Amino acid sequence: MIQTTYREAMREAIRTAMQDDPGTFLMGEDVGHYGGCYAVSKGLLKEFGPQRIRDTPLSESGFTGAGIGAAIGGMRPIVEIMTCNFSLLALDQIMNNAATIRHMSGGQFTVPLVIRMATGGGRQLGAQHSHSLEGWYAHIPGLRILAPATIEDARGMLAPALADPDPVLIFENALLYNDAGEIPDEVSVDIDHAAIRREGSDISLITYGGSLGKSLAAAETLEGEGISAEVLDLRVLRPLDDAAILVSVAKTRRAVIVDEGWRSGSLSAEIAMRIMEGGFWTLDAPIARVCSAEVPMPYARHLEEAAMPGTAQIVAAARQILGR
Amino acid sequence: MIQTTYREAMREAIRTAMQDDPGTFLMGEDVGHYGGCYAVSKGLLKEFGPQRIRDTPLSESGFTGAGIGAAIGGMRPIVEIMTCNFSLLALDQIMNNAATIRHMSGGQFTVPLVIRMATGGGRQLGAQHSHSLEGWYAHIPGLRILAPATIEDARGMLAPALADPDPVLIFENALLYNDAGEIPDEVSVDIDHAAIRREGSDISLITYGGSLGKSLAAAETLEGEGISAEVLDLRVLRPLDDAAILVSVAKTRRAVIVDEGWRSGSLSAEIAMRIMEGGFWTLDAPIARVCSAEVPMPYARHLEEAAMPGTAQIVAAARQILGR
Amino acid sequence: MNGPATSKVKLDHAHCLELLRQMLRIRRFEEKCAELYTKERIRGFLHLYIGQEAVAVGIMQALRPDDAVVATYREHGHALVRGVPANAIMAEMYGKQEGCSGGRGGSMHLFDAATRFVGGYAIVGGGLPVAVGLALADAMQGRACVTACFFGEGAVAEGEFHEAMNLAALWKLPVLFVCENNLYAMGTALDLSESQTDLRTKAAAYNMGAEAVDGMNVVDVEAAARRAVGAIRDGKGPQFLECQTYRFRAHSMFDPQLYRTKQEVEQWVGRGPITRFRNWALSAGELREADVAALEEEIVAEISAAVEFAEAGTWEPVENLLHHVGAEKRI
Amino acid sequence: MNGPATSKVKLDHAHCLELLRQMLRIRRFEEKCAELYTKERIRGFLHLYIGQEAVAVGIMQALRPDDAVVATYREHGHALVRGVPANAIMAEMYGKQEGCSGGRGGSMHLFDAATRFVGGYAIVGGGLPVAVGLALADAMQGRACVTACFFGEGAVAEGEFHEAMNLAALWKLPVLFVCENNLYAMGTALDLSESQTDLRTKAAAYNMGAEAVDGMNVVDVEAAARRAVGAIRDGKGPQFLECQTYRFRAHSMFDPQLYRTKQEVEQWVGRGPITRFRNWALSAGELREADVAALEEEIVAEISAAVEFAEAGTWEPVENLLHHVGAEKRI
Ligand SMILES: Cc1ncc(C[n+]2csc(CCOP(=O)(O)OP(=O)(O)O)c2C)c(N)n1
Ligand SMILES: Cc1ncc(C[n+]2csc(CCOP(=O)(O)OP(=O)(O)O)c2C)c(N)n1
Ligand SMILES: [Mg+2]
Ligand SMILES: [Mg+2]
Repeated sequence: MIQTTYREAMREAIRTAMQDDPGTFLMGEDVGHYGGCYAVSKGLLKEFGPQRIRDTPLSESGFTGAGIGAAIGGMRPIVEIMTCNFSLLALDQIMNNAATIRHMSGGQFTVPLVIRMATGGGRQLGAQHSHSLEGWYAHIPGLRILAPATIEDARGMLAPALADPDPVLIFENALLYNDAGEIPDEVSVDIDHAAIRREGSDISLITYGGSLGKSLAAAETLEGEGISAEVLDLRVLRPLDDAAILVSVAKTRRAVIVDEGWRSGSLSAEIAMRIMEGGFWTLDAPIARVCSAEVPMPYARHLEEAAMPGTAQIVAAARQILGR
Repeated sequence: MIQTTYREAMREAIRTAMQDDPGTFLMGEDVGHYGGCYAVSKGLLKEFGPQRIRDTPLSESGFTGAGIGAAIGGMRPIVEIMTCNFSLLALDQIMNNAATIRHMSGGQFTVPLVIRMATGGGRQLGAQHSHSLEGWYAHIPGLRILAPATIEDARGMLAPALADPDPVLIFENALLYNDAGEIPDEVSVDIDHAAIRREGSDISLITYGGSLGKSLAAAETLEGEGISAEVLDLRVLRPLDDAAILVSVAKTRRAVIVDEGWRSGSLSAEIAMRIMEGGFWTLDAPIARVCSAEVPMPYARHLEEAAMPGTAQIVAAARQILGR
Repeated sequence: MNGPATSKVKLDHAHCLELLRQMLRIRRFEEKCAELYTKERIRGFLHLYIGQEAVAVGIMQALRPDDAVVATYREHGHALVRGVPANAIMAEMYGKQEGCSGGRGGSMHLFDAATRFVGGYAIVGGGLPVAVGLALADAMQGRACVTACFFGEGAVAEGEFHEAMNLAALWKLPVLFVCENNLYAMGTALDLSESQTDLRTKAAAYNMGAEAVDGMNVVDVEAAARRAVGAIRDGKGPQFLECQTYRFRAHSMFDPQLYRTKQEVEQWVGRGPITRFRNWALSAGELREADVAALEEEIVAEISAAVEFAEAGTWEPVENLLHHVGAEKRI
Repeated sequence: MNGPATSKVKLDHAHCLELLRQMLRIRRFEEKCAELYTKERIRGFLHLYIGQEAVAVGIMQALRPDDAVVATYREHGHALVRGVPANAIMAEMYGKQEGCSGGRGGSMHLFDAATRFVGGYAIVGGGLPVAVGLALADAMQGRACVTACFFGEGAVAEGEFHEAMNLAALWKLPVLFVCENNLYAMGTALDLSESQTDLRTKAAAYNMGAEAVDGMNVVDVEAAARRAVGAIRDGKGPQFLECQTYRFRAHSMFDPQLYRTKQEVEQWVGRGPITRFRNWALSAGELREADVAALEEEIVAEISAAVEFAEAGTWEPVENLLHHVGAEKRI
């Protein structure tokens, strides 16, 4: 086992990917001389040089598009967009090019591109720096959306993402970077399946990314009240692992979906609909969800906390469903 | 009554708005000399001059942001983005500025901006010109999202949108522009409520925009089979008119949601979840949905038709729910 | 057709024949497309290149087979000259699976791996960053290739133009930016979209070599392209080439052309690149009437064959709808 | 501190005192902010302006009360000089409802309607199009106002810079684009982000008047600002002003500053705008030591009052969470 952090695990993943494939390179704002805005790429410039650790100008659309072209041209680029808030500037390249070129070309050109970005709120960064958009991105055909919520996934998801012949977006919740823990020496994970992070029989807590920890904490509390909650970490937001979701709900017959996205039109709705489509008759109660309030993120700490999913809300939602 | 078309109704709405308020102006690509890419603004340059009918360079982010600033500065701009496909280039301005400035400023500055854009597929324009993103935009707090599906709404929605102190996005399905019909001399509609376009008792067909016509056609067919389908036109995608949705479903106890967006994460899921949250026990059957296939739009006509919601699919979904 | 510009262009019989052949192929091909559009064999948007042929033809003379090409929705001509078979292009416009994009792309999205024709892009400015990336991939893999990126003058106002130009120049990437200045972006005249209409000043802001050339003169375009591509291959970094040209037809088949006069169009048609070059070549004795007649025949044959091919083409089975969204194993 | 640049600036005692006062207010205010950040009274990101004070102070001298200001996330100084009360700014950094944005915005989003301070924007380049729009509104409503738009040199690479510059110049709008070139965008040096590092060439590409000025010299900045604002008010269209300056502190409180040497920082600190101007004013006899001492006292008092105000401020009731998303009637 290795003692590490989410941040180091991601750095290690990038390093080994760079070592394993000379066609892999990292490109983004401040990934080099600054060491990465979240210090993920710290030290890599020294190790791999400026050709493969490329600081870019502030041009999200430009360097994301360049990543698309480089991928078509035979490279395996990792594009880092500092945060999903800035990815809006690159959305044309992501939705209109990365997600469509294979299709528009009838399969002649593919885009084996990985785009990493930080996501999420909770650090008092206000309305322009606190979006949680991974669930929203999961609407776009042609993309694979990953949300590593554990150190092991931070370490393991990049390799299969780079091996994927199509564009993969990895959303790293910024609150997780400091998470510390042990992971196996050899990490090998897939980017197809959800994972049960805690077994349970009374209710399923379905979540991903930054909300996994809160959901596990809620399950802990519920256990104290004699409620056995299963926690399902979606891991892959597109394509969704329907089977895993339906199997869990078929067992527990109840579900709370925890999603940091703004409530309306968040991924939580899609998950609930999939359950309705695939397991309506197995439900003993309507599905509940705990999401972010529909407000641009306020700066004041108490308001930000109130705006985001909290363990107490998850516990309350579970209790209510179970009529406790 | 007036005989007109969806296109002329929208033009009339712009014209009267310009006449009623000297602070209103239209800005966008080719709204002037070209006459509007869909001829909506044809003739307006001559009538109002280049100060108020402003041709812009190809700079979606630039002129959308300029619209935001002009709105803050006391004007009532109508920004036309040719199609929602290009609005991705302006998404930073829309989500990070238009939707947040009131909030970030603690209510000191408001953005009474209207953004109009064409949306939808069905004209063999391929993967970069056929998006239907209005349901996706409905995820963003701080915006009001309108989907005029009738000539009357095309004529009537702009005035209340301009009167709204906050940003309003109007999505005009391009297939509707040629719709012809009669509307009252004086049109007055709200931008808060959904509308029942056809009464029914056995099942609710919940839809909006470009899918309303298909849903009405499906209801027609169903009637021939002795199935009474109610057709609810959402009209306002954000905020959703929950009451109208729940009342209709409480009556029919069954629903099919018809949504031109890509299935996963489309607004259809949010509507279904709202029904589950507010009317789970009134449901006699799981809610079904007819959406666009999860594929960038193919050019070939037969594939495009197969990719989009069709009347036959709606009828089939309704039959299945009713066990016919 | 002389002066320094032509110096690097060997205007012998064979080459003159080739230049005329390529321009005529585009012209006749698109005239046929317009006809087929009214017959609804071709659908969607159709953006004709008629009038601008000298640009694609002149530029392509400077490219090698392993170079890459990125174009716009107005790209039939570029694809043809680049070597994408007329059959495959026409079939694509029909939406048949024998098309160069399998019928998935259509007129605005022609792609062909064999000739490194990396696409028609329909988002104005959207192809530029992709072109920069292709050049980056070539540079990082030590391939001495150039990526030619075509776009209209309207794209110059887009942020993506700015970001792509700066990146290419900053990283000295082998990109040839070809701005086809046909004076209008749909109905918006250049002086209504640019505060500075001398487009070379844009390149200067990125420290990029730039030249403006008469885009109605195929020889001047070829000469300028050879200079620019030469500079790129010599490691002088990306180059910007403004080709001053004109679109004879409407922007698309829906355009009533309220924004320009018939006279203006006629004036430009008078300076048409094909007439002009043909007359020069004839008077210069490089070509004979018989050569031109033979060319026309050959091209008519090629195009009717293309139409036959497209007509005979097949529809992709509707069960394949979800193909090409991701790699098979992933679907 | 002489030469033509100073010609338009009346450097009498009162004005020298004012320039020094404003620069010192920023310096002391932010030193306090840094301290409060380590005490976790201020949270989130904190971007200090220390070292760049001469820019905001010099520029603001040329503005009138009815002009508008658009700034970035590094805007405490701009807000202070513009006249937003220190109390309201400090309370905002605390997240109290007495803050200038009601506690909703925080350090990166200071807003104040009373002084037409239309915001701190935290998306690099995102404020520029908004500034263009404010100027458009003024122009269309016949108000002879100028909108001063501040941004860093890093923003120059963004597409939004390009689109906003072109629009403003194309429509001859009253915008003063103030580029605070402090040589780094976070850790990215200018020559790693721009292929052409003479930023005035950018303005030339839009046919916009431009000047570069020593941003460490408050008098030069004021003089340049007066020239530029004068030109704008004379209907000469938008102007671009590059102020060459330096950020003495880290980019934000999380920055280990691996990208620059201590020596480089020290050299610039030596040329600090405050020391430099104070020494000059003293030697020129415009100010006396006593004046400076009095200023320091006055400012210490203002700032401790601001801290007290912020400490005494109240938290907005959590029930208000959904306020300010839309007009009340709509929620
Ligand atoms: C980002 C974007 N905005 C708007 C459009 C609609 N549109 C298609 S072509 C065009 C004009 C482009 O003009 P130019 O770049 O000069 O190329 P040309 O058509 O003259 O060849 C416009 C506005 C688009 N396709 N993409
Ligand atoms: C679009 C966007 N990309 C990235 C960031 C992250 N970021 C914040 S400040 C900054 C550097 C900006 O540098 P500059 O424009 O020179 O302003 P300075 O910080 O030097 O004052 C970056 C990259 C951002 N806020 N917005
Ligand atoms: Mg053009
Ligand atoms: Mg800087």
